[in-house]
Amino acid sequence: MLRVENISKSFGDKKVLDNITFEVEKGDIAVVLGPSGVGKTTLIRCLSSLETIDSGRIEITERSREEEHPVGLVFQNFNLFPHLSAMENVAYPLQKVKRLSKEESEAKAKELLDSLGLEGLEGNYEFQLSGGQRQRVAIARALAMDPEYLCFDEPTSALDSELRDSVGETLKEIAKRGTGVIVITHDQVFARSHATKLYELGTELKRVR
Amino acid sequence: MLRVENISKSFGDKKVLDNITFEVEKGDIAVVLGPSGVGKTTLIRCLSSLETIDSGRIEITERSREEEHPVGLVFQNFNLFPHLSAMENVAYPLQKVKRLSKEESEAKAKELLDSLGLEGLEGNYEFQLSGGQRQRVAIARALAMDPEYLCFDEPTSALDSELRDSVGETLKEIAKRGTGVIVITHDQVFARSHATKLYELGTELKRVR
Amino acid sequence: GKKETASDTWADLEARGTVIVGLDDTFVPMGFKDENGQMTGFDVELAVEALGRMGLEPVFQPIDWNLKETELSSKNIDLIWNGYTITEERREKVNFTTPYLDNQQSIVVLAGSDIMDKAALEGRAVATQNSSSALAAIEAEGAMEAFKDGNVVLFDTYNDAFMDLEAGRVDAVVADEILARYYIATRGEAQYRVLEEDFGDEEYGVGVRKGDETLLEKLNEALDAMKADGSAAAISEKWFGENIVK
Amino acid sequence: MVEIMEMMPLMLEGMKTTLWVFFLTALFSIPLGMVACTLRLSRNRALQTLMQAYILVVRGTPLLLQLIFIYFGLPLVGVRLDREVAVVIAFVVNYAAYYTEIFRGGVLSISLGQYEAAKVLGLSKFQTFFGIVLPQVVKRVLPPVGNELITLVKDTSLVYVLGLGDVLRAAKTLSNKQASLVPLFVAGLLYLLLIAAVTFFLKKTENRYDYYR
Amino acid sequence: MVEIMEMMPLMLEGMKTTLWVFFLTALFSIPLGMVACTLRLSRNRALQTLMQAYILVVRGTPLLLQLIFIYFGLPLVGVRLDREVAVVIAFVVNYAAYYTEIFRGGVLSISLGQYEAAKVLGLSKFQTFFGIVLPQVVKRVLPPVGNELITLVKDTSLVYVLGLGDVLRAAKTLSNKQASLVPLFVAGLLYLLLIAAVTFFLKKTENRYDYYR
Ligand SMILES: Nc1ncnc2c1ncn2[C@@H]1O[C@H](COP(=O)(O)OP(=O)(O)OP(=O)(O)O)[C@@H](O)[C@H]1O
Ligand SMILES: Nc1ncnc2c1ncn2[C@@H]1O[C@H](COP(=O)(O)OP(=O)(O)OP(=O)(O)O)[C@@H](O)[C@H]1O
Ligand SMILES: [Mg+2]
Ligand SMILES: [Mg+2]
Repeated sequence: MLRVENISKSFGDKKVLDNITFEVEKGDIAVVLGPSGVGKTTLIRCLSSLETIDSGRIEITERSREEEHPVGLVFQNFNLFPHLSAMENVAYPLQKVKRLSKEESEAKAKELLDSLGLEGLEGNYEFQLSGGQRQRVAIARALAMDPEYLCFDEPTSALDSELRDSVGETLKEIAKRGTGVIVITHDQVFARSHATKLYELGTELKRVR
Repeated sequence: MLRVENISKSFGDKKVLDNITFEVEKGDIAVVLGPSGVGKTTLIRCLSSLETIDSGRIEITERSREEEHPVGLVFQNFNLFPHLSAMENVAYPLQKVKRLSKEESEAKAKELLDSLGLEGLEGNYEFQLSGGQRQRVAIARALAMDPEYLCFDEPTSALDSELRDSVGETLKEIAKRGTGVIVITHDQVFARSHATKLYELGTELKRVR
Repeated sequence: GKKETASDTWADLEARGTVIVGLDDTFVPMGFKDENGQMTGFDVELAVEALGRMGLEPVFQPIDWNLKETELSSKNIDLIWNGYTITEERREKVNFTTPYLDNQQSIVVLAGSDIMDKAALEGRAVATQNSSSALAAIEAEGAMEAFKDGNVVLFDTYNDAFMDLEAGRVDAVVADEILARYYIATRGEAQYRVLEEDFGDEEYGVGVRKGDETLLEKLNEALDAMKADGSAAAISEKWFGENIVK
Repeated sequence: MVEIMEMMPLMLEGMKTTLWVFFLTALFSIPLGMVACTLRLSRNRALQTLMQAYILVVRGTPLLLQLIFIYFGLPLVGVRLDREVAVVIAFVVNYAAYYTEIFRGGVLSISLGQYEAAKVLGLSKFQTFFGIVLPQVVKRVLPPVGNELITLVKDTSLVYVLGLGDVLRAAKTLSNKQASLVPLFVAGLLYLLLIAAVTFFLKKTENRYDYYR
Repeated sequence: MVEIMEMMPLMLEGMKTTLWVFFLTALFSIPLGMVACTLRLSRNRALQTLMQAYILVVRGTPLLLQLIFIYFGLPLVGVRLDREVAVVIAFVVNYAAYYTEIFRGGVLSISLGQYEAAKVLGLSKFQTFFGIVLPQVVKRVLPPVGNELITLVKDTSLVYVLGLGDVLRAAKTLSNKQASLVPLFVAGLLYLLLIAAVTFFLKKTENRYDYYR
């Protein structure tokens, strides 16, 4: 279980997160809604240790594996590696972290890219990909690592409705396989149809469903 | 009128735009829908002369002003200037291109930023802004230049529904004032409620409405 | 520092059979590399002959002239032999053999110059080589106050100084007579004129490490013998066209 | 100690030369490098080639020879320069070539999106370069620019070939005279002080650009 | 022409020295600079200060004095090195400091997002540096690295202080002997050729990194 207890976070004297508490279990799809600039991105950056929290604690219980980074993250602006092709973006961490062979990692990368509708684009670099294609490479890269918890920062913002559905299906699938999924989105439809837990972030974090 | 006649564009041997023809008049809100990776971004990059077209022509008739760049563009990934604050991002081009004084340009910038819900963030730099805030700064910067035609590449992808509506209203307003507006979006609701012309880009560009 | 660790290395040298001679291998005509990379020059031939008589073989080690005493005291070289002018300051650090060559600090002007004597240098631009004994001689006479800007124009090599003379930016060059002679001969006699007056005499000697008394003694013997039997004169005639060894 | 006091007048005299050569070169070569960089990156093929040739020749030959060429070579075609003028010209032309390459590296590392954004806003090439690109480039190239500035401090000693007396030459003269290495190490210390000042200034400038990422 | 042919054996002899000093220094100083850069940027305060001191001292004093120090100074503490070994050590330690700064500039210009992406994927610091950061840095720093490589070609002539004969010293000898500047210009030409080769190699490398923006 990923348990967040009373965390707060400020930038300078601007308090962005104020005493937030919630928990996500494996198999959950926790969706966080909230207006622009309220602190959603900051929240999941805290979960994946990219920001240091000012107070409170974040705890992961019942670890199934001993891994350096149990909380994965798909960034709002993707952060692809520009010197690596779409395929290498996915395969490189598999080789280095999961210690897969080149062939294994590339097979797995290809499979994931294909499932997200990117067949034929394996060799493209970031600058040769459209906005939605970049977003899907970023999703594939995070999925490949198969972390215990996986955060998605507006994962469908650049996708058409068909792809939005397909990404939704993917999230359901990995949740079923035991991943704890946290999704930030502005897409009400997506939220209502996929969330097992629905939160709204305002001055506080409110559970809606 | 912005008239696009039979333009084609390939990257290497990949044909992205094939013989596209359409026209946008001042006052129009032309919305372009289409699946991810089909060429929407490429199309509006051609309109604003960021890509050279392989064949066909793009023509602007009845110019009301003699300006270097009659077609503005809000980029899918914003392209804010990181060394300038939110305010300066909007004010700098006003000073340099429109030759406004520092005070005038900043007054105008502040007004635009406020209208997009960014009051209090004038002094923030790109790295201090959330995704949706960046998107709105980019919109403000483009609006400030008041070009004859203005393209928006998924201008509401990072915005909550309230802000989406407000941006929609803004687009309507500038169209009414005589700007030709071209919008790429994956948001069906937005498209149906605001478009005066609705296109779908697939293997060809089809007018839907 | 003046450390009293001075020791006589003669036994080592004899056992090794070689003596390392430090020299600035760009110093024509005293010691330099010829076009094939062979060390040659007046001092070099003198050293080969003298050390040969002592049953030793010279090894010529090029050094930076600015570091000669350091090279000697750190035992990287055993002798400094390269038109090495004897001065009081140097005597404090190094032992000298008896002088083997006289040198004057000549004043060279262009053939058509109106400068006829030392007095005429007043207000004129005078050049020489940096760190040279010519500079020391000028300073010793306190002559530079009279020159243009109250200073001597210093070049890294005499080559540059003579070129500036030809370009007309300096009016006179003060140089070792031996070098000036070589330079004038190579560039063309007619271009230059050497004044009668000069900036004084000095002597060349071989520098030996303090403490190496045996080496110094044997070297002095060998040089004396060469002067006596005319072999030194022969080398001098080969390089300078006359015998200037004293 | 007495020895060190004795050498100070000559050393400080040399320091003056070192300082003016340094400041004049830094002052002119950096802007010249910026301008040359824009020409080097221009679309005009002829200009590109010209700048490449300039960079190749200037970086390709020792500054020492360039000094000799300007001072001793140009009089042969009737251009007779003062020592000081020759020194400044040679140093500025030389260092500008290195700065050109540094700025080129910086300019190429700015993302295309920055140019595109400037273009669709209607900014001129000039405005784009000086308002958008250069401020971001300066932040990125400060460390290599620092390298060149520091190399320059030490390269000033090359003025000896034209008969000017800088601090290193003063040290060499004294070293010869006293048959000791101490003057050279004192000169080293003076360089160190000067370069520590330059390093400090560079650090300050880096901090000043720290307001954004 | 005959004169030029005559001088070639000595010049080429000198060229050998120039070349080995260049290649050995380039070979060792660049990797050393990369390693020093990671230490300079580490979180450890002591390491940071240590590296800053190293950079200040090494850039702050002339390579000439460093050569003298290593060759003549170290024997005082019992370390006696061959001329060649002393040259390589001094050059490598010196140039590595400049490369450290260049790489530092490059590393700082990589966006934070790249590190964050690497971190959440679980890549180690080592993997992040060598797999993600360095390849992007290399592309960006090639022009200033080129500057230093080219400066190095010419700095090799400093070996004269330890009595090694490089191409410039050969030229000076010949110049004094022939009382002419021609040998110096021939040496200039040889430098130019060598640096043209380095420039060509750099250009090729730049092109090789052109596959992405
Ligand atoms: N480094 C920073 N310094 C100062 N303020 C910051 C910094 N980073 C973020 N902020 C501010 O913190 C607030 C929360 O940002 P965050 O990115 O978490 O918002 P968000 O909920 O993800 O919004 P969006 O939906 O627009 O992406 C914003 O108002 C932003 O301006
Ligand atoms: N420089 C390039 N080289 C090669 N292919 C490219 C290049 N730029 C774009 N493409 C390809 O062109 C196609 C169209 O890209 P474009 O960015 O126009 O798509 P889009 O319709 O905007 O998609 P999205 O909705 O995902 O942003 C994509 O398949 C992309 O991979
Ligand atoms: Mg966000
Ligand atoms: Mg797009």
